Amino acid sequence: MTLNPLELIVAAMLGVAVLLGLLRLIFGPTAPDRIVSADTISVIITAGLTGLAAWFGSALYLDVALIYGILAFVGVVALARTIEGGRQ
Amino acid sequence: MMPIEIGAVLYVGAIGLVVIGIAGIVLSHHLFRIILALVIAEAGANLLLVLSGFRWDAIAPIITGGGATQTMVDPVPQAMVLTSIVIGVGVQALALSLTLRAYGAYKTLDIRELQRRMSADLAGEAGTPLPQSLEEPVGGRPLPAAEGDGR
Amino acid sequence: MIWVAALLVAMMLVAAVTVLLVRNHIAAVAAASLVSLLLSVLFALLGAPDVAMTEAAVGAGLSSVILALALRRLGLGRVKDA
Amino acid sequence: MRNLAALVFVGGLAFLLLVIFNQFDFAQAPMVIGQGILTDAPDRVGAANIVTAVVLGYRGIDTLGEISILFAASAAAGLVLGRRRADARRDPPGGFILRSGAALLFPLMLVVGFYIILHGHLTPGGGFQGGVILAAAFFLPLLARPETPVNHAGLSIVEGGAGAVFILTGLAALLQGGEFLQPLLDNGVLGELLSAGTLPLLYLAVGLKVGAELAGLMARLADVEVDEP
Repeated sequence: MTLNPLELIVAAMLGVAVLLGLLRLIFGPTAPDRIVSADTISVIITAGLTGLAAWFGSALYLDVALIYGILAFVGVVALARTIEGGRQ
Repeated sequence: MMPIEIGAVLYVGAIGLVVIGIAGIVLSHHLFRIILALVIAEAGANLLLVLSGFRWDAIAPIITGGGATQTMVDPVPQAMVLTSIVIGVGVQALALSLTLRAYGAYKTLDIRELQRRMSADLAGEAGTPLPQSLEEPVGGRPLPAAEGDGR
Repeated sequence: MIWVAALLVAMMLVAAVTVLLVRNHIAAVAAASLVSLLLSVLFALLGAPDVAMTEAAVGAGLSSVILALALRRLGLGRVKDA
Repeated sequence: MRNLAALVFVGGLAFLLLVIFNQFDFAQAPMVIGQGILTDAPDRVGAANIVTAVVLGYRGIDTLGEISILFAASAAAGLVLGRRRADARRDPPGGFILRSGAALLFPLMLVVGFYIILHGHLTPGGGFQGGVILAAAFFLPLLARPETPVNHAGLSIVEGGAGAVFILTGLAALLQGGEFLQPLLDNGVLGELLSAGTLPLLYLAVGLKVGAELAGLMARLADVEVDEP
């Protein structure tokens, strides 16, 4: 299982993007920063899962990406509502 | 050469998650943080189980179209992990609801403070004197006399 | 594949340590959901799409919803000034 | 002192686990039962997803135990959390984007949830994942508009009915002279939607039960009142 150059570029870009998001998650000064970074990372990872499906040549992994996208949205909305409730 | 390396990496990841989770459970003093650490330890254990069924050059255990029989990974640990994850979230919800009730009753989530107030409450309810604290100022271990009395 | 797996494992461990060390509880929940997300990619990589889907649904979605609701009820969710 | 002891314990645990797993050859574990199931399952159970065949066919009674545990956990959490008072303060409704987004996403999430449940024997997914999506679908409007009434009685009826269907399917297999929860009906053609006997029916029951339990649990958790400090 080796990567051709195009896949290598895609994997590197996704990896760097997730790393940058992770930096914001660790060092982000406020809680909203960290939640937004978690949301960003979840979107990037959804893209990574579709890339994984292309790499394996199997459409089975697209279902995983679908579920991932939907439920990460719900989770982030719940976290955002929590912060919003605390500000009143 | 290659299989050994990647196996080591994955095992270090799984065992690292378990160890970080257990360290969090033991070292934290906040109930909510303890529940989060429990979630992490559980995730590590699940990864360890899935790793035990992994094989090289094997595909996911789902037959697609062609019917050409390729080697597949072991489906039994995957079914077990499926069960384990869903039960884990039930346990987590139960623990959180108990935490909510404890906070409603004692207005704190620090486990030392919680234990102190709870034992004071119990002693007051039963009419017995307050049990001595097991935390000793020096030496770090309870006196033998403190074991028997109290509770 | 080894580099992908190593990167995922490293980020997962960093996020797990972040859960325990970060002071804000909301951030801890976000980091815990990130651990679940990365773990589910690892499951997909290991040929377990069923488990990956369950971990994504439960760990990333449901678990963080439940934890966020509990945080809100505990009154720990309020935002400190920037 | 206590922290030091704990750290020593944790380090020892890590060392022990690493040493134990160093003894195993990675990815070379003997697959006695797994290999047998892999060769046996497509003909005998008829599910293209072998994990589904294991969960519902070979270990069906374990799945019954699992949904019982989930039921016990959700019932205990509901008991501990209790009901809210009628005059308790409610959360303010969400903003416009969240409200219209929730209304837009609700039917889509229902479709995706039932797709995941009903295709559980063909593609990855199944009752548990689809049930979680159904629960999230029913919870999203509650997140946008906290004053939405929650029909806990209806949820209980769905949950109890789904559990009854699961057990009755097992008993039907018993009546036909088989084992408890043995898959009934014809296996059909491998890879078609109506195949694998009673497995889709069982997964539908599991999905509805899990969805109803988790939706009720989240609604109660969103409803519980704790005095703000």
